[in-house]
Amino acid sequence: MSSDLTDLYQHVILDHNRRPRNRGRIPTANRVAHGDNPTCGDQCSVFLRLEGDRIADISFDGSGCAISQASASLMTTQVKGKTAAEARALYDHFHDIVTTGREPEEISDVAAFAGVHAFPARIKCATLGWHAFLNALKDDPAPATTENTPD
Amino acid sequence: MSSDLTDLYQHVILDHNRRPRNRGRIPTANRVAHGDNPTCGDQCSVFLRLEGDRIADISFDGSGCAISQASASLMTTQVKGKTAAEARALYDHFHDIVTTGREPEEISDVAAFAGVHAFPARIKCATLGWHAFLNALKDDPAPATTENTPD
Amino acid sequence: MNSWKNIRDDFPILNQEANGHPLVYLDNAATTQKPRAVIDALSRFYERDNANVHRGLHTLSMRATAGYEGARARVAAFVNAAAPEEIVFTRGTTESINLVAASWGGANLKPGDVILLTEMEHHSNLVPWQLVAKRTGATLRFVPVNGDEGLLDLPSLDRLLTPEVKVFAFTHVSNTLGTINPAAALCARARNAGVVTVVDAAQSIGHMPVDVRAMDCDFLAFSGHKMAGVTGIGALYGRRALLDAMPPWQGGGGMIAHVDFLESRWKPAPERFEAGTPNFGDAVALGAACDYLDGLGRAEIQRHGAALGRRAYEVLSGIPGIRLLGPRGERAALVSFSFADVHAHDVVTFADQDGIALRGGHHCNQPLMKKLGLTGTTRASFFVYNTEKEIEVLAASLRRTVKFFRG
Amino acid sequence: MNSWKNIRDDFPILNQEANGHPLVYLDNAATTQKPRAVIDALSRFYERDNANVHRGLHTLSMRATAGYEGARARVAAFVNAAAPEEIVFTRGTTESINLVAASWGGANLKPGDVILLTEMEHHSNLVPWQLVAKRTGATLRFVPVNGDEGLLDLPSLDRLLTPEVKVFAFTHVSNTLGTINPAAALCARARNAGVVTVVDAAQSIGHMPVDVRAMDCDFLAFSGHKMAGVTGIGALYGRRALLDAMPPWQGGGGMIAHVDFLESRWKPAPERFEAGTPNFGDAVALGAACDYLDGLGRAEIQRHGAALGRRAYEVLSGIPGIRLLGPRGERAALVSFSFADVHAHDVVTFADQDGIALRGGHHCNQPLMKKLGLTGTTRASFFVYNTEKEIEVLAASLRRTVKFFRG
Ligand SMILES: Cc1ncc(COP(=O)(O)O)c(C=O)c1O
Ligand SMILES: Cc1ncc(COP(=O)(O)O)c(C=O)c1O
Repeated sequence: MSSDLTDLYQHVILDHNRRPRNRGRIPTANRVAHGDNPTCGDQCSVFLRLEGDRIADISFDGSGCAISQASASLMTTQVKGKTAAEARALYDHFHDIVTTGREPEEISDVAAFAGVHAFPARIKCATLGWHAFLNALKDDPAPATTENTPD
Repeated sequence: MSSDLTDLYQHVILDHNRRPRNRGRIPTANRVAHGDNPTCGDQCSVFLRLEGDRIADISFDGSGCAISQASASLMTTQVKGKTAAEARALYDHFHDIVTTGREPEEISDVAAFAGVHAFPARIKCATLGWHAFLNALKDDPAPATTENTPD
Repeated sequence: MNSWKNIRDDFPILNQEANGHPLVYLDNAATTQKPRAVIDALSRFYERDNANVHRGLHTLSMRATAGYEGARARVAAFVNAAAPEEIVFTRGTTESINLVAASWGGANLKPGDVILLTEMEHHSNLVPWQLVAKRTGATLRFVPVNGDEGLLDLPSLDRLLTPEVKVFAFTHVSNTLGTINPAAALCARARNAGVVTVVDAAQSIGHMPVDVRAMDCDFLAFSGHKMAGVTGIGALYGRRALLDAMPPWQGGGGMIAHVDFLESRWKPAPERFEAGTPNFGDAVALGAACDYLDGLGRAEIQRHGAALGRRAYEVLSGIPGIRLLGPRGERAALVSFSFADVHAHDVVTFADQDGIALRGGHHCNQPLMKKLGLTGTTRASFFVYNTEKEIEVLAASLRRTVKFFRG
Repeated sequence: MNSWKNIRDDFPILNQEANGHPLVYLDNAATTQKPRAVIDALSRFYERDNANVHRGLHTLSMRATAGYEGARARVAAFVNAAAPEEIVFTRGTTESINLVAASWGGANLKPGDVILLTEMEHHSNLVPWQLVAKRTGATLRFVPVNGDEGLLDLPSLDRLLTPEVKVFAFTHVSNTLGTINPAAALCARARNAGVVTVVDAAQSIGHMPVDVRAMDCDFLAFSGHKMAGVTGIGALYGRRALLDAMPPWQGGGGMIAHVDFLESRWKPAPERFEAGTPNFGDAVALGAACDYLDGLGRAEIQRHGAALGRRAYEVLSGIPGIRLLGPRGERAALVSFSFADVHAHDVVTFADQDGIALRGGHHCNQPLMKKLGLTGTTRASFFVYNTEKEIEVLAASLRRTVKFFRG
């Protein structure tokens, strides 16, 4: 296996892919959004319980490659309990990592996604769950799509 | 001037082009047909007075290159007074000359058109008037066109 | 006869590495590579003969016109059409089918009519019919596929061919399943029912003899880029009587007999359907592609592809947990498969790291995928230059990949 | 900066004889010749990078996708579009206009609406509007041309731009008259009247800076083969908001977001309008053509062409009995003329014997010809490699021809 590849499919990604966290539909959700990547066929739905400005609970469901599923899974663990503004900052951080390949200074699971940078065609996979989440936050009924988004 | 070219625009063609014979609409015509070459824009109308099986009178009108106009003019002089069958035989003869370049054994004005053979794109010009004439003989109301005809 | 012996040398692109491994190009159903002879025909045209065709009386224009119309005659001969006028040049299969659906369909379909398709159609032989159905009020009906084996349910065909059916459009070879449909038999049954036939030959044209008169279809659509030709050119074969009765689709220069400010008259086919400057450069290269394939021999190409398809099915069936699609026996030069626990895109990325070019996804076959309970498959597809050795390389790579994911 | 000095060496085709004379290629308005850089970019693509684009995750496919999307960005920059997504690749000008007429027109025109054109439109910017008018019940109206001088009757425009007018489609440069229309001013007046604008840039794109934002048009159509690119590729620029609101035109792979057996959803522009395998090979070559022209400098190209156009008008006006069309002053890089006593096709055949490539006929402008009382004209049209010397060769040949016919 090439080192690029093992970078990409690091332990963290494989782990989230095999044992996704927060998978399935939470019954208490008051926000739902759906994302798809028509070119790949990847799909991701995000279920959100927003209490005031706080993400009280979150789950996802969908199908797609290891990267898209692991990223959605990790996303749910990251934003749960955060305020909307904090969650958006986490997205910016994540976006920066996958598009530049810069590893963050503090050690974190998100760092695993720095490897995506070497596979530009896969960046859309890594951001799919995040896009669905951001749409749910905005309460935007249009399905999020990774077509023609800057990433 | 190249010799191919002077072959093509022999005296006979130039002469018919400058002083077309039987040009204009004969008032006694009982058959009319129109021909066009959509690719070139050449047009030719043939006016025929058919008496029984004989071409009692004929004229043409139209616009186009020297070859198409001279050929139509010469055609009228050739078929006037002939029976339909004789006129068809003259067409076959003419067609053979322009497509093969074989000059006929007897000396005749038609021989001038043997030069057309060297300019395949112009064969349609040379046969336009003939096609209109054949359609008039058949009393075919559809305009003759040199598109997708074998010559 | 070209030589099969050093055939890989005919294709300059194959002589390279991908990610440090010799390139193993197994994405031929998406597009084939081009032999030197085709690439050179294209360059030569632009270096010597280029000028706009038709309406042109100067030397270069006459040469370009002869090249373009010569290519039309060459393509007509390649599919054994009765006349060059039965070949309309298009951008490819998709445009050819859109042309038939919009022009023939727009003029001949009405509410209550039925368009018969199959469940294995590529989006390019489905969406154009959805669009014309919406426009005309016709409805769609589908010949079922019998599950993973990927065969059409032929007994149901007689039941489906009711009097409301006006057109039957089906693929000759499935790009996802590798199924080879019995095109001549399907056309015969449709014809008996008075139904017009449209054959999508995208996946057969480069891989086996395709003879429109033996098949006795009404329309046949194909792409040059899937038969060793370049992108941007393909063709629609149409029976002359049908083509001549169809209204124009696109308007513009070259397709008109006469234009006035308010109305126009059209040329006969094929010009009627070729508005604007045609893609004569790529058409000339398509003629060269026909020559190249006939040089190898199309029966021989078919044998070679069928052998690789069968071999790949056998070898890959030994990989734990693999689900193989399409017929087990006679099959086209491709194999399509999935794993419950490894997504197709991850398979493709891993294979690419070993220099192997595969395609993963729905292969423009979403409704079929849904029916089979799949979100996508991985596909390896072969052409004249592929070898049994490459199938071994593929199998080894796939084994490593599933092992990695299963830990 | 490419070198203007040895510019003819950039074009391999120019280095040949026609009928025993050095080739003098003056049929550039029909199609331009291709520089070595463009021909090589095309070969190189097929020798190194070819694979189907999009949906492909292997190395070659990613490279091909980068090449194709890079070409889109390059073309967007060439016309100063706001974003690459505003560029839809088509076969050329004709297909671009058909796309707008069928998709935008089909969705937005209704009985009573008026499509405003001009009397100098090429059939490709006339017939598509006739077809959609017939389909929707809209009618056509024309801005008059003021006779042989070939200028649009601008004062009449305000009278013509009534509230029923929904779209104004006009050519930037006339291929028959050599007129350069004031595109920005025309767009501004149309915009004030709430009218959508479609600019046919077939004859301007390779000859002068074309800036869609400065022009402020809604759509702009052009062909690669008239700007040093190869045949088979061109583009439609469309304002993004308009493109995204338009229904698809052709259906098939690549343009869908989701497909079911009975219904589908579309991707946004530009993919929505690019059904099927795109012509990525020729698109990459079009990017190279943009580079080539920008290397020469488009302002410089314009100066060169305008000088040749003016010079040809002057020199040819000395030939007895010549009737010259189009403006006397500022004009495009072409000259169009007729003789009462020598037909255009005979002129072209005679010129060809001297190695000169001209075009004769109606130039896909039949209604204008009729209005001017002509059946056709002879046209000499120039590009970057033409010289004043070639104009002298042309004039001498024309003099011999008319003398021969007049005896
Ligand atoms: C003004 C004008 N519009 C449109 C076209 C059509 O271009 P194409 O044939 O490349 O589609 C042409 C070229 O002939 C033209 O000169
Ligand atoms: C069965 C089938 N039909 C149609 C198409 C569409 O061909 P193209 O994209 O060349 O128009 C393809 C190719 O992807 C195919 O495999």
